Amino acid sequence: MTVRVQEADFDPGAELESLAAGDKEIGAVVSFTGLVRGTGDVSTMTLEHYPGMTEKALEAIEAEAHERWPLQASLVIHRVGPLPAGARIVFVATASRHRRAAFEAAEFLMDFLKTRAPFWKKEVTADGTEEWVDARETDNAAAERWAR
Amino acid sequence: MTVRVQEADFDPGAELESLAAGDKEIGAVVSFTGLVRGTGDVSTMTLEHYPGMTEKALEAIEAEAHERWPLQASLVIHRVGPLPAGARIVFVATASRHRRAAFEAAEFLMDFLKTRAPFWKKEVTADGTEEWVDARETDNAAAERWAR
Amino acid sequence: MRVLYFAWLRERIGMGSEEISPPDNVTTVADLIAWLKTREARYEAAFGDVTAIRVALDQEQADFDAPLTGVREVALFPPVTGG
Amino acid sequence: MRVLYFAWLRERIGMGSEEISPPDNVTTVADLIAWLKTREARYEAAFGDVTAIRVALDQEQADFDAPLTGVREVALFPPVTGG
Repeated sequence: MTVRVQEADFDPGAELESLAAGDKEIGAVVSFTGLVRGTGDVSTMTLEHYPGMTEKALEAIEAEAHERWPLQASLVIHRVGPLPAGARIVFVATASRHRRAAFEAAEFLMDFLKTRAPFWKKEVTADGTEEWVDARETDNAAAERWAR
Repeated sequence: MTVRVQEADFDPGAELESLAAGDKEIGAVVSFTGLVRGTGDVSTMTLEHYPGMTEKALEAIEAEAHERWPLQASLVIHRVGPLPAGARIVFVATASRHRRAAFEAAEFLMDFLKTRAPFWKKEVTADGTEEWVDARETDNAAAERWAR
Repeated sequence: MRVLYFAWLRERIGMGSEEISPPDNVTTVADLIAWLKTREARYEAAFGDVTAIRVALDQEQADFDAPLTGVREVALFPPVTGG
Repeated sequence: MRVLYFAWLRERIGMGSEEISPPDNVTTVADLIAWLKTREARYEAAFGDVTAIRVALDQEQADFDAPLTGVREVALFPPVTGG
């Protein structure tokens, strides 16, 4: 269980490699990479967050995933600061004995991260116009699927 | 849409990188990596396949995924031959605008690959005992979830 | 008590955090927001639509009727949009 | 007609493929398996439990009652276990 909030980019291949290293029980590794979409005139996405609470929220989400699914390992990385179109924003990876747990836990982590972790996105277009991204109702619906 | 059946190992990081390259509409990339589990005394897993039909079956499965979900790109790699514990066996990656399509399509690809692509696994233990792996009822149930 | 503002709330209020000393009759998050709105026009503008505001007390998500007793850090922000 | 065998079916029969010329009354996959079983003990052993056998005709999954008319390649194998 690892959580990282950072400005720097990361290397998905290296992260996947180290996630599965040394545990021969792992049969399934699922990863999610979120990228800044370059739709319309969006040139940059700026990610603001709440230092301190962000890490606590991500750790709580990850702990809940480990409670719900038999995971051998997991990782959440979220970048902050200005990110150009095409840049990686977020990375979630899960490792389990079998694929279903790894898939479900990764999707759960993303759904909860999107609705519970204190990050805010601002779109900046080529002409300098700035706009805060609105929360999406579909993200709330996605998170509610996991209610129990 | 790409399918590869090969003895050689592959590099998940490089595959993820090239999958998302050049398409600014991609916001979500999901990957699944299947590894040889080193449970009990299994030392090697030998993968047999049906050359010709394997590629056709994987291409059909991939085409069906693209019919069902709005995918920007996808990739299926399956290794054959002898593979030691901890080795990568299979890799599935999907890229879409949004995460739900990428997650569902990746899970669908794995479920269908497990039940429709002509691969057979044989476990070889340290003392040389060989045993063909039995098909799992849970894999059939997983594939049937996607019936429509 | 320290109050933090994020995203467009921070921009509208014009600062990321401040130390405040609300009067004794401010006992809940809802009271606090009502009191902030009376201070200056920029607070009133920022908190115009409270359905668009979320709150965390000492870095844990909370509701508007949560009591402020013993709370050292209140964060007010729009719904989160990370990932 | 070419017949291919995979996995433990290949091992029990002792070869991966062979050319065969079944008699005219062999018109379906089920007929073909029944005829193969009459040839030698190893075929009978391999096809003892046909519920454990899957079939592909010219590299497409097929059923036991599928006709063999025009088929050039028949593959017989256990349920797949890849991934």
